[in-house]
Order: sequence, then C-alpha cells, then structure tokens
Amino acid sequence: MAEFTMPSLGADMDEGTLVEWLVGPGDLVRRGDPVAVVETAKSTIEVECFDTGTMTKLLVEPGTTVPVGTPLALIGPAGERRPAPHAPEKGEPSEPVEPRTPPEPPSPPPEPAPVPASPAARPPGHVDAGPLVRHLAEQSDVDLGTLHGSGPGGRVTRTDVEHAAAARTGAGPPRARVTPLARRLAAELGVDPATVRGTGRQSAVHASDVRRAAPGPSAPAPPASAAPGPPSAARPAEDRAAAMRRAIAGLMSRANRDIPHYHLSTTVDMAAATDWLHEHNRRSPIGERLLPAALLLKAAALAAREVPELNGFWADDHFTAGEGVHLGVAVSLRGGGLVAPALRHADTLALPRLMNALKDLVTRARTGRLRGSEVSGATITVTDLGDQGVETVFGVIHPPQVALVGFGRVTDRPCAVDGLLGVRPVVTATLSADHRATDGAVGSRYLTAVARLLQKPEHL
Amino acid sequence: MGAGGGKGTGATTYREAMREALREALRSDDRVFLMGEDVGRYGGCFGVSLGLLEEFGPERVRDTPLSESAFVGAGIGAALAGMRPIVEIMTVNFSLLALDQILNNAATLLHMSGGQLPVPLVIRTTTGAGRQLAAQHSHSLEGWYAHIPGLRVLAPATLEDARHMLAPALADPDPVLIFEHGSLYNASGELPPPTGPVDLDHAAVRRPGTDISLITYGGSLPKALAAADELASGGISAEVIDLRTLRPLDQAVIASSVARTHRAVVVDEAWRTGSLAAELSARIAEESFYDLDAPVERVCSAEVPIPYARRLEEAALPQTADVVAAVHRAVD
Amino acid sequence: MNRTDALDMVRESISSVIPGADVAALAPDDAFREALDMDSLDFLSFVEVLSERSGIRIEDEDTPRLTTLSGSADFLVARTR
Amino acid sequence: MSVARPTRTRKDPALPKSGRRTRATKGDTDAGTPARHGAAGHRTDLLESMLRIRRFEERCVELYSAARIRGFVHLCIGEEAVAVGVNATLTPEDAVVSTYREHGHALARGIPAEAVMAEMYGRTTGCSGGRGGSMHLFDASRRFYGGNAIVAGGLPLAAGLALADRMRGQEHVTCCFFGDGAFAEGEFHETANLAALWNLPLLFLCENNLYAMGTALERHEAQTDLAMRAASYGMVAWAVDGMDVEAVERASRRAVEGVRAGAGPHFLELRTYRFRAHSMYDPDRYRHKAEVERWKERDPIALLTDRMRENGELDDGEPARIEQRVADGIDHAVEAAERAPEEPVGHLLHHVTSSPAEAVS
Repeated sequence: MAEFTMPSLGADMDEGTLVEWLVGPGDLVRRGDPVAVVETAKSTIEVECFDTGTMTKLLVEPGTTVPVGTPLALIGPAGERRPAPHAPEKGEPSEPVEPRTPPEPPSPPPEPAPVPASPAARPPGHVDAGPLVRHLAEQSDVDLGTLHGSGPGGRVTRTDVEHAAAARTGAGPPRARVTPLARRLAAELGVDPATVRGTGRQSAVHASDVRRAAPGPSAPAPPASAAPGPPSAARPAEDRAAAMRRAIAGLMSRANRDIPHYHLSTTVDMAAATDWLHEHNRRSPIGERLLPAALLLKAAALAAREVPELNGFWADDHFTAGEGVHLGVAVSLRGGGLVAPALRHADTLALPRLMNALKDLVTRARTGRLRGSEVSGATITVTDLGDQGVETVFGVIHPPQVALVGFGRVTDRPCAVDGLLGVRPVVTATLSADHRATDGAVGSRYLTAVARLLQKPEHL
Repeated sequence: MGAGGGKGTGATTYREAMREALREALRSDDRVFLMGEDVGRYGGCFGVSLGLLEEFGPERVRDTPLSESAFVGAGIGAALAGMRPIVEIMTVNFSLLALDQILNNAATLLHMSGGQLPVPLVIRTTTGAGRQLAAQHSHSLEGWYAHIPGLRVLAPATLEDARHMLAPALADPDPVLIFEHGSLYNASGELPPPTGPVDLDHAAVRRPGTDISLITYGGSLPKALAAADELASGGISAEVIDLRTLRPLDQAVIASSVARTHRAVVVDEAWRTGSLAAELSARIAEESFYDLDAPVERVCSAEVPIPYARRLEEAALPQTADVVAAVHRAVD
Repeated sequence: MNRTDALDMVRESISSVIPGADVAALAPDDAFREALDMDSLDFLSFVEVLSERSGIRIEDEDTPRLTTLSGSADFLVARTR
Repeated sequence: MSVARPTRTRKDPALPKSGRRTRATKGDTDAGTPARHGAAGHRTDLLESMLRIRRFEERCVELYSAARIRGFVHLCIGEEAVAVGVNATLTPEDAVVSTYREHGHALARGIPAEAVMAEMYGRTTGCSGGRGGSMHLFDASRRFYGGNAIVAGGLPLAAGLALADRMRGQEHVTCCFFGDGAFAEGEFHETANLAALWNLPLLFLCENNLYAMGTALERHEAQTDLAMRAASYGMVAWAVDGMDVEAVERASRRAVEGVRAGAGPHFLELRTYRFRAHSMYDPDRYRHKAEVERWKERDPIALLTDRMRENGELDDGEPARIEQRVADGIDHAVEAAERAPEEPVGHLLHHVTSSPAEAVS
C-alpha cells in the first residue's frame, strides 16, 4: 500500500489546498497520471502520482489545506512499488476506514487557561505587563506590583514604569550623558559618573571630567601629552594605576578623617560550612563548585538584612537605609588597585547564582566592564582577605556606607567543643562600623547573626 | 624612458609607479596579460599603460570592444583556465555594466563550486571625483564592492602602494579589485626602494598621533594628512590611518588606534548612507565602545550625484576644512 | 599524557586564566599561586580549565597537589596513566 | 575537413510537423556506414545516456515532491538529445559551460549520478560540496564550469576559457550552452562579438526550447531566426533538429572540428522542447497542452528507439536491460545521497576565499 501525499511544488511551498480529485476510489491510476488538483499560494496545479495501482481511499476532502507531506490518498494493491524514501510506514487499511486526520497537522498548541479580561478577576499578585516593560522595570529597579497600570485593562505600560522610576529618583533627571570611556574610567576610579560635571557638548561627561572628579590630592589633569612619538602602550595603563591610587587615597583619607570607626571581632566555627561545601563540590560538575567566599558573602548579606541599621548610608548627618542588600565586594586588580563593585541583591541569590554572579563581577571588574549601578550602588562592603593568608581584617569603611565586614583565612585551630579539645576550621569575622550611625550593640548583633547563619550552610 | 621613470633618483608619479608595476608583472609571468578599453594603442584612458603595447604586443596588451560584461567575464574564464589576467575597467561607474560578472561569477564561483574554482583575477579601475567629470564619471563605489564576500578590495593611496600592491594582488588566488583614485595619478614624489614583501592585510598608520584617529583611504588620504598638519599647529595630535585594503578590513589597527586616542573621524569620499564609513563607524561602536570618549564623526560626500560646476563639486566632496571641523567637534 | 604535554597544558591553563601572566618565567617548583597573585577564584578557574582540557575530574582534595608546575604535571601524568 | 560557409535554415520556429523528421543539418547518414555493429553499439550508448538523464530527472520530481530536494529545480525532460549528442563529440580536455537547466549536460559529461544526486540533497559528497544545488553543478576535473543561473551569465566566462586555451596554444574547444532567452541579454551579443572578433575557439550551443521561462520566443524576439542572427556576427551558424540525437551529434561534430581547426567560433541553434514545467511545477498557463502533446510525439528517446528497432539494432530484451541498469544506477545514487554526510555548520564560511577564513568579526 502506498501513500499519495501533498507534494512539494516549489521552493516556497509549505502547504497546499486540495481543490479537486481527478480520480475516485477504486479507479486505476498509473505512475505519472494526474490525480488531483492542488492550489498553492501561487497557482493551481494538476499533480501526478508516483505509483501504479488502485486508488483505495481518499483521505482528504477537497477544500482542505494540509502541510506538504500529508497523506492525501492510499494507492493499493500496488505492482512493483518501492516506498518513497523516508515515507513513514503506515498500517494498511485494506477496507474502508473512517477518514483519518493527517498525522501531523500543525495543530495549535493547547490553549492556555483563558485569562479573565476584567482586571477585577485577576488573581492577586498578577501584573499584566509585556516583556519590554518587565525588562525596563527590572533595569530601573521598579517593582511592577506597586504600579497602577494605565493601559487597556489595567495593563502596565512603559510610561508607567518610566514615571515610577523618575519619581523614585526624585526630580527624575534625564540620564547623564557620559561617554563610554568616561563611564569605564569612572568605574575604575570609583567615581559615580552621575555626580561629575560634564564639560562636553550638552554637558556630556568626558574622560577628562572623570579624572578631575576623582577624589585625591588636588586631582590634577592627567599629564599633558608629551611630544608626539610612537604611542606607548604602557603609558595609559600607568596613568590609570596612578589615577586609581589617587582615588583610593582620597576616599580612604576621607573615611579616616570623617568616620569614627568602632571594631568588633568574633571567631566563627566553620566545620559545618566546610563539610557541606566539600559534599556539595563532590556532587557538582566542576563549573558549579562553590568557594568558601560564597558562603561568607551570603551570610554577610543575610545578616545585613537582619540588621538593617548597618546596611545603608550616612549623609547629611543622618542615616538612610539601603533599598535592598547590595554587597560591595572588594576586588583587588592585577597590577595594583582596588574596586568594590556591588553584588546586587546578594541576600536574595541562591548560592550557585551568587557564585556565578561573583565570578562574573570579578571578571568584569578586572576588565573594566562594570555597570553604573554596580560601581556606586553598594550598601555594605565585605573584604575577604582569606586568600592572602591573613587571619583578621581591620577594615576602613567606604563612605558613605556605614559598615565593612572582614573575613580572614579559614584555618584549623584547636577548639573546645562540648568540653573536649578538638581541631576545627574557624574564621575570624570582623566588623568595622560607623559610630555615628550605630553603636556596638547593633554591631555585635550583626556578627552574631553571621556566625549563626554559617552553622546552617544548607539554609544559606 | 618617460620623465621620472628613473631608478631611485628624481620624482616618480603615481601613474608611472602603476605602469612600472604592470611592466614588472608582464615581464615576470607569461600568464599575465592586460585587457580593457583602450589599454593598447591609446595607452590607457589615464595613460597608465602607455608604451606597454609596444613592449609586449597585442596578445598581452589587448584592446577590447566596449563590452564590460564580456571582457570582465572573459577575464574570469581565462583565470579559471590558468591565466593571470589584469582587466582594466575605465571607471568605476562603467564597472556597473560588469557587476553581474563580478558578483555572480568572480566572487561566487569558488564557493558555489565547493572550492573547486578559485578565480585569480585582478581588476583595476579608476574611482572618485575632483576633476569636474560630473555625475557619470565621479562616484566612489568601492564600498559597494567591499560589501561582497569573496572579493579583496584594494585602494592604493601612496606611490609605494601603487608600485607594489599589484604583485601580491596577482599572487592572490581570489579576485582582487584595485581602485585608483583619479586625483592621485599625477601625485609625485620619491619612490623609496622596496623594503621586503608588501602585504595586503594591514592598514598603515601614515602619521602617528595621540588625540584622535583619522581613518581614511585612497584619494582622501592626502586631505586627511593635510588636516592633521593643520590640527598639529593648533595642538591636536591626529593619527592618520590609511586602510589600504577595504575588504577584508583591518580591524586590529583601527581598534588599537582608537584605544589610544579615544576618538575617531572617518573620512570617505563615498556617500554617507549605507557606506564604508557607516561600516567603519559600526565596527568602532562594536569593538571599541568602551574606549570612546566622543561619538564617531564621519566626513563623506554630500548626498548628491556629483555636479559639474567647480564650486558645487568642491562643496559636495570632503575637504580638508571639513575634516578639521569634524575633529574639533569630536575633541571639544 | 607525557610529562612535556602535561607541563604545556598546565602553563596554557594558567595563561588562559591570567591573561598576560609571565608563565615562561615560572620555575617548575615555584608556588605559582603566590607568584602570580592568584586568588581562590582564579585558582578555581584554573582547576576548571585544566579539568576541561585534560578530561580529568579534579576534586577539592586533589588541589593541594596543584601548587607548582611540576606538581601539577605529575598529577596529570599519574591520572592519565 | 573544410568548414562550410554559414548555412542558414529558415524554418517555422514553432512546431515541427508531427511525425515528420526535420533534418536541419546536412551530412552523412548512418545508412551506408560500414562498421554497422559499431554504429549500432554507439546508438545504444546514446540511448542509454538519454534514458539515464530522463529517469534521473523523473526521480528528481518524485524526490522533490517528497521534499527530499528543495530549491529551484529545472528539468530538461524532452531535451536530452542536445546534452547527449553534443557531449558525444567532445574530448575530456574540452570545456563545458552550462545553464541552470544542466542535469543532462552534467550527466552526459560524465559526472557520476551519485555526485549529482548528492548535490541535489545538499550533501558534502555532491559535485559542488552541497553549496551549489541543482542550478550549480561543477566538476573542475571534467572541465565542467558549472550551471550558471544568470541567463547568459556563463557566456563571457566561456569566452575567457576559450581565450586562455588559445593564448596557451592548446587546441581545446569550449562549449557554452544557453537558451533562447539569452538572445535578449546583452551578454550574449557582447560575447558573440568578442568571440568572432578574436576568433576564439568557442562553440555556442543555443538550446531553443521556444520559451524564456513562460515567454514564447515570438513574444521576446523581434527576429526569431536565431541562427541567422548569430551568423550576422560573422560566425558559422546552423539550426539543428534538437530532438534527433544523431542529428545533434553530426552537427556538433562538424562544428567542433571547425572550431578546433581554428575557424573561429561556431553557433548551433538546437531546436528542442521541454516537456515539463520551467521549474519543477508550473501551471502551464503560457502554452497549450496540445502543443506539449505534439512535441511529445517527437520524444528524442522514442525517436531513437524506433529508428534502432527499424534497423533491427534493438533486440526485444535490450530496452528492459537498459532500463534496469539505469534504474539500478539511480537507486544507488539516491541511497548514497540519503546516507551522505551534511557539511557541519562550522564550515559555513569555507570557500568564501581561498585563505582558511576571512576575518569578518
């Protein structure tokens, strides 16, 4: 039994309409005979069959549109027919059967449960917004759930999001015009480009403006170009390192001058965390392994959520809590220098995501590809000097933040546990905090929280 | 020997340098022959092939009928059969009559045949305006050809390149188009002795600088260099890059220059819309975005068929002053 | 894998993690983490790259053997034998 | 052999009288050939060669309908005598430039059916590595310079091949096939002029199937006597019955000898007809079914078979044996193509230039 299928009649044909059968059931057909008329987007064509035999069954009614390859009829008992290459083998109905539906008509996917049209009927928490709008909202840190959509049926529109974003940032200043180089340099120098006065056309911020704005002694313009000569690749890098040094110098001097620091320290038992980490890493593909730093950062972020007095900024003689926990991560750069870009919403990231975000952030910090919100958005900073082998960090706060958390190396120490002396991995966690914003009691609540959180690594 | 054809002393013109390259090619390889309209008895529309017919005879310096499609296609066929033809098309505007052969055959046969049929053909043609030749002899269409995969597109802008680019072009197994800007033929100067093989893959920094990159080629190179001189007196150090090869573009030289100067002006005599200048700007945006301290500027021809009247033609073309102004826009 | 290949693979893996590192200047028994200022993220990337290139799964417990070029090469040779 | 002066036959370009043979060429007939056995054997070869093309293309229709082959596919069913008759007169050193309706030319030139079928499938084993498809079959080793899908686009290229052979002192002939539609293109006239002017060893082979796609000859040419127009360029030109493979072969042999002897380009107008659509399927709005049926009465395969039967050169079992051989060969080609590997997408940019890969980041 052979099938007569909807033929491919041209390079652009995907489906065709059966207009007319030129033969009926029981008719004898010969290879090459026209047996049907098919209409395509371009024309109506008589199509031939490639088998000799009896038309046993017409499967498709005239007027039906089917994809190329759909069986239209069965031709049987054939003489010496070989099946067409790759023609799907089919059972052979030798007596009349109910007209079959074609095997694979492109039927639409099952309808999703219909969404009620009336906003009132919408389930709580549901926000009607398109992907563009969602993307925009995410970018501008607007919670769609808090918006009243002005579009049809209460749909949240792009304008709604833009208004909300503008309202949140106060007067809603237009986005600063900053050249890509200036933006990159600002990231490297720890300068918020939005605060730099631009001298370019329409107040565009150029690299030179950022250099001038970088904190540091008198912030001189970069050395004037020497006499034209073969450009040296080394010079700009040295420039950059020197400028960064000046920026760090300025920032840290300000911190030590303006911030009355207090320091707290505690020793955290890392046995549970280390065991859990080993077990996790043993089970995971190598690309998904975690470093102890990931656990420490997550604990620091969760603790900051518990103790919001340490998560935010001191400016104009008062404390403003940060919106979300954005963990500044101190990253030392090759060839010297330091940046502390923000791991945004670190308290909400599951460990694997946090680990990936950390890798990504460090890579981009070292290649000068940080985003603006990362450069200036940190609400509390963590310095993990464990890699360098030190035990205790006595940190300096990054103004205008009010706290800096330090971790040393995870190291084995003799420890009294349940009255017995044992060897346990421990880490020294320290807190440097701004006494203007908080007192020691708050700080000690924070460190205690860190220590507690690290005892339940599976909940981090 | 014509004026200035001497060896190492005295001035040589671009035209003579090109002729010397043709002579050398015809002498050194008997597979090489030159054909085109009036390349023989007339001596070439722009005098480039003057004297070659007498030296090499009518088989190898071959006058053709005014049938661009037929003789360009014949060049392709001869290349397939083992020859190394140099086909001259009088001007780039006329090359459009042969565009079918250049695109549908020369650029395509290698791929379409699954690698069986490389086309070692060289096509030379004149491009550009500046000589009051009006709207059918003045356009800069090399960017159209640079759009086509399978072609190599050259724009010799200096005496050295006029003299030395032909040999590697003939050695290339694939079709090479050489665009000679009409305003350059009379350019003259001392031709330095060759310093080793000439490569067709790299752009050249014709003048180093630190404040801005002027990216250009062909007939616009002298204008860019003049602009750089003028800018230097105002304390702006412009680096001038001569692309030399318009396809494939030397991305590395452009990116490394912009990484140093942080600003770029593209100078291209073609029209701005959908042009090589557009391609260069896009690549700078793609590759060098974080190095840019100002938007990329373009200096191109006005979007008008090039007019005859001198004042209008000058106004339509990029001039040194336009380049200087663009640099100031980028630097200020 | 022979030892020369193993050494090359270690060097290449380091270079790919720390672009511009002067790997050629490393002596076989230098502790390269210190010499090249690799932090734990760098080192994890190095382990990842080395594992990918050699096809060997490297466990946390193995990492103490990967402190010098020659130690790392010995480890690779031993594991692929 | 001396070359005849240009012979012009003025015939009704539309339809031959059904059942009557048109003999547009003069020359020997097979009647008095002494080596009768050899001649019969040769006719058997011609027959088998035409059948191979016919059956190959019929299989293409089937495979196309089953969507195993896609793109534009132009069949030469009905025109097989042209491809087979001309190729019988060429040496392996001669060059062939063809059109997009070139399966017949390629097979007759000796490109294996496996390589042609694999090309239709877009596989690496195709004669163009799967990058050309039906319209772009190439085989440099057989000097088959391709299916060119620009009408008249292959003509200038053929002139160049001929020029190169001439400049290098080689007595090869370049044959260039093109259709009647090419007469409306400038490239035909530019090339005819150039070839005659330069006395190039080029054989122009115009397959006049009376239609440029769907436009009938008298609707696209003011003067429909194509051989006469070619002669106006100063080259030898004949019109030939393109449905009679032996007439084609005789004319082509004379022309090839003339070209090879240095008498400059020759032109053959081969009057033929395609039985099927321009490209795989079309609604045939532009011609009458009766016209197609009348031409089918002059089917080149039937014509030769009848002649051989009359001559007693075909025993009863022979046609079946030929069909079987041809069918086996095509089955084999289809099976091989089905199994053949596809090019990895990573090789996409191969063969754009001869260097490994052009940097187009």
